[in-house]
Amino acid sequence: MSSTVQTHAPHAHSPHEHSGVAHAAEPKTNYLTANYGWKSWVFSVDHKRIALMYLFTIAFMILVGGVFALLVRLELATPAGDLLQSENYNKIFTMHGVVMVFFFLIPGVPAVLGNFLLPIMIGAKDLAFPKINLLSYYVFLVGILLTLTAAAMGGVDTGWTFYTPYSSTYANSQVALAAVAVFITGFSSILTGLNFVVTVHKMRAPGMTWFRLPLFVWANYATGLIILLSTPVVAITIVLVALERLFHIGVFDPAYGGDPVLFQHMFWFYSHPAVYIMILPAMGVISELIAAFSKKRVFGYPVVAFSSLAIAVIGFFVWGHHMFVSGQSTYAGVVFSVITMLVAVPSAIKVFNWVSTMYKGDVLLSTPMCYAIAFLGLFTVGGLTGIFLGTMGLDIHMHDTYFVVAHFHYVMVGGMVTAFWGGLHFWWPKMFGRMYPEAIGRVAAALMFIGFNMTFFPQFILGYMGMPRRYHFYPEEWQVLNLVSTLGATLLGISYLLPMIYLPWSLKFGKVAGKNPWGAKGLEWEADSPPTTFNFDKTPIVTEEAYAYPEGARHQPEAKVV
Amino acid sequence: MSSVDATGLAHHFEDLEQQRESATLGMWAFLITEIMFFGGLFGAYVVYRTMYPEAWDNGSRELDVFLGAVNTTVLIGSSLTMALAVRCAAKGNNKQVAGFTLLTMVLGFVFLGVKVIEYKAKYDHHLIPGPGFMYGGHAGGHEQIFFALYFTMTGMHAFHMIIGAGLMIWVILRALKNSYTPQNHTHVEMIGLYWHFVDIVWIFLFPLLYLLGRHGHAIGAATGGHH
Amino acid sequence: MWKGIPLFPDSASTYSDAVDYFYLALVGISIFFTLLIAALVVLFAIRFRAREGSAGATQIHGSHVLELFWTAVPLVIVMALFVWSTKIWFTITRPPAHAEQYYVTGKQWMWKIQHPTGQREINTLHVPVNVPIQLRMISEDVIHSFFIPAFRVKRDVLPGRYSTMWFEATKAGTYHLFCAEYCGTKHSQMIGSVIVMEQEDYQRWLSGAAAGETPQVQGEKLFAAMRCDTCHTGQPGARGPKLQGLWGQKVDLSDGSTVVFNEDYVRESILIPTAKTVAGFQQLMPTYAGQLGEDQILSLIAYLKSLSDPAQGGAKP
Amino acid sequence: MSSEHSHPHITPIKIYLAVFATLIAGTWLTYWVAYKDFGWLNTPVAMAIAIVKAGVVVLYFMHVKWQSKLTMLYAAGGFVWLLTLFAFTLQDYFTRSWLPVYE
Repeated sequence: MSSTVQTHAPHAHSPHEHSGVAHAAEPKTNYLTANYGWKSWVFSVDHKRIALMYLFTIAFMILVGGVFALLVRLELATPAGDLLQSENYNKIFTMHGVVMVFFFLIPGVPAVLGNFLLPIMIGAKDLAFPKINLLSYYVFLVGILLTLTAAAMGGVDTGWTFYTPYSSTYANSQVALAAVAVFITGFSSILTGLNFVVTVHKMRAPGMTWFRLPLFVWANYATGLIILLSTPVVAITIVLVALERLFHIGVFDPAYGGDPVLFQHMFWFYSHPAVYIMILPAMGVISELIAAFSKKRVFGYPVVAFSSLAIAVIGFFVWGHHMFVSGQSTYAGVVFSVITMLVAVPSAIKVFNWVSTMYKGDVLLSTPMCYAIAFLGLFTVGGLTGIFLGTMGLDIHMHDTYFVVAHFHYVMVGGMVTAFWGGLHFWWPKMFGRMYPEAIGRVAAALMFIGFNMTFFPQFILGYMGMPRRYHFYPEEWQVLNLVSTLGATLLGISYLLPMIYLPWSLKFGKVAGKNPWGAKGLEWEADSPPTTFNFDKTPIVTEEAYAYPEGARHQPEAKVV
Repeated sequence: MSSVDATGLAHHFEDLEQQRESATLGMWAFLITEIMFFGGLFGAYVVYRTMYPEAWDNGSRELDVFLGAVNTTVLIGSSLTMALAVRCAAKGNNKQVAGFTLLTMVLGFVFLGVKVIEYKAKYDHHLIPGPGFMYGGHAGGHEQIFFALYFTMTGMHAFHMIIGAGLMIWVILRALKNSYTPQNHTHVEMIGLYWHFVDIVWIFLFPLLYLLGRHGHAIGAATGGHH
Repeated sequence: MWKGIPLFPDSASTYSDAVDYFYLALVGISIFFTLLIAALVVLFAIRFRAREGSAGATQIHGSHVLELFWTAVPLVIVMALFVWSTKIWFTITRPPAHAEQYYVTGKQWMWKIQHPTGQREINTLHVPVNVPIQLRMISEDVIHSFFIPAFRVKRDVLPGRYSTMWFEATKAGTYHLFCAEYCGTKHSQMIGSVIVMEQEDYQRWLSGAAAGETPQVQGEKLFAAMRCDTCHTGQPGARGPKLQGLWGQKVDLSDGSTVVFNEDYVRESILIPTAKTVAGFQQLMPTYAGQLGEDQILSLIAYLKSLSDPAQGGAKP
Repeated sequence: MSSEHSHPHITPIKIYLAVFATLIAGTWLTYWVAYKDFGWLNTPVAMAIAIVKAGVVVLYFMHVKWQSKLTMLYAAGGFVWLLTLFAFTLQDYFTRSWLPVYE
């Protein structure tokens, strides 16, 4: 952006500086080689190193949560409870939910891609509070360790929603420990959100106005606001549950007039916006991918930017749609339902704008773009089925069935996880300076799309027939669809394992990537690959809007190879 | 990494001004989360008070309103000394920073001491929620929810004060080393903001817990419904 | 291959078809938009693919007209859907007058059901076809949810508070009954059947099942057994308020507020009598918490209700 | 990005003392009015006094009066958002007897 337009991908060993003058090849240290030894990592306050620590930690948690998911699907291959006992099945789906929600879906895009890219994209040397960033990682780690301890000490069987009075009074498992773990993890999330918000406000490079920000930054900013405003409420709610369990100092026990529905209000005040904490950064990734691989400015940039804020704001006032049949008043239900309908609109706007961005572009179907296109399809289905559940008359039937399970997996896995993989492939050369293998990347993306639909589409049908979620046993007539789902889950698991193998492989054997292998716009593509510790040799001065691709921009021939 | 130069400017900021503004904004962002954190408790308070107004009036009359008012005064005093500590830091007067911060801490501990006396009285009157809870000779009334909230709210508040006091030790140590200058005293400012926020929480807790439900009773009457 | 594999649930209540029509309309809308998006994506990905000799990207910044268009169209659609579905909600949640009153108690992990005629069942609910039936439900422990997919209805069953739902079956048959709110270890075994019978079959079943006493009669006996009648004599000057003719009326309380004399108020007064005292009376009533189960409280409620029902010999409100 | 204030604000000590006096007066005022019977107005009066006290602390002790507009926005935003939490939760509790599902 601050440089002249780069019309070809620079060669790896002759990086072009901002002026376009080529320097002689000399080994330049980057953030990976700046210093060595384990201390230089575990005490690092470099946002990029912290991002990598998050990446490896989260990758581990994906595997943990994935094993739980696999066990759930294996058990459900038959209607009888022949693989696991009910109490273990309940603990496994709970752990699947807790691990995936708190340790992958929520931190996935912001803490890995956001941490790495947000300062670079706005031309800063680091986030505003590097030490707090490191602190947030260790808080996250403590949360994980406590969760795994809870699992090892017998597990939790409340479902990730911790509904009272089951969690506060009746459950006979490690609820208190898990509650503390979730509480602590929430702090990690708060610290990251706080850091992002302040960074976007205060650390932008000269010339980087709000309307020159990449949409990924907008999305992470909106996410930061949601985190600040919602996470503390679930923190105190969880504290109340833990106090009730440990010391009988409780406010939810119906035995003396406590209202379990109040727990649901306080829980969903966080946990519905949390859905947007998961999906908004993913939407930011998709904006970047589609622009880069269509060689075009995102269609209706300001509209897409503001729709992120609109989703963040409106998304706060819809939580009651989780409670239509829970005993909330009809009046409240009507209000929450109508606002839920409204929040569908900005999401729809985003999808239409993304599709329009491809129009008359120079569309290259590389692996990240394949993921982006898969996202468009899966998120559209996920979003539309959200309307089913937001309408009161239909939700009476669908609430707590597999329709809900399918819907949120379409949004979360089809949306957030797909975008996470797409973004990881897209910025992989930036993070490590190596290209991933393109052909197998596309195969993995295609396999993911097929496996995903096979896993979760049958669950819509099961849901409408009335199969309740969190069921260990189910009526026999539903076995075929469940079996299809289990088979699909196997494919899906393989498709997720593939990048976990070939991406590490590429660190050593991948083609060396230059500064800008995609010929993409954005400050991150003007930094070295991998970037230096302070990202830029001197603070860039921004003179252009985001995605300032020239008329007739085209992909380079070498990008099209494979 | 995270190098800080002689003026206190960290490597990733352009100038002290940017650093200061970032810290202030960051602190306010943090205070937003604190507002929402206590807000959840206040929300529960409002819901149950509308559901069980009588139990709420009964519960509030069990609290010692005089001690509550004294404690409010003490905490406001500590807010003043904290504000003065920040003011001295802005002038670079490190000795006075240490003095006022110490005074703030002492007042904070006075508050916590009074709180302990109050908690002890509740314990003696079987007003700790749980199996032993008794109000007016009965177990299991809605008053139990009032006291659960009372202990959670005041307990969380006290917990925040203890954290604040811990941070103040650090400020005092740094002030004794003459670390604060008019250009660089962000720590004191931030801890000041935090302490004032804790004060604000109490400004709401005092009337909500101690005062509402007393109208129609004689001033200073410590116990109403307890038999 | 798909023969024998169900893909759509039975539709067996007066409102289940309305839900299905709405559902199918939404499915139609969803298919339309999904195909539209998919078609455009595929079309653009092929038509504008990066290739040798392509013209490259044409920079288009946006279009206010288009943005307005695809803001307005979804907005209109979702608002229409909102109105339609909310109407269905009111159909499903508003019971008709004089629906038959059944009582349901949920506990880990079973459903206990009592018929208005006194029969008790566990995990099975026999109902006559074409008769509106209202369930009054409460849980003894955690939150459960009474879910009959074939009727397209469910409602959470809460501890400490009554909830209610109604349905009118239209087709004889046996249908699934599920607990839909996760309630612990055997959540997935808290299931049963709803057996819808023709009128005469239902009558035959009633006479065959151990009838027992109706809830009112049980409540009346409990009322005497727990010595409620020593204070609630119904006479002027009694220590407790007169309960005849009170059901559904507003009651003045000692603190100046009012409360509706309904299920929740009666239950609270039995368990926590100190919570709300009727104006003009002293708080003398002892608590019955721990002495009366939820089933018994439901019987007392049925009895108190009958005291205000002229058709059952009660006083007119 | 830089705001209008390049030097830390030093508040005159008189202002601090005035704020302190206001807060003390407010405390004992709210104590005193708590025993007067204003009917339903008791709660609003107590809250009004508390809001004034909190406002004084935020503006003067916490220096928001002299901060950038952005900081003011954040300070106000937290409280406003809390009100939305209350409003949208209470709309359930206050309307449970409306549109009753009972006959």
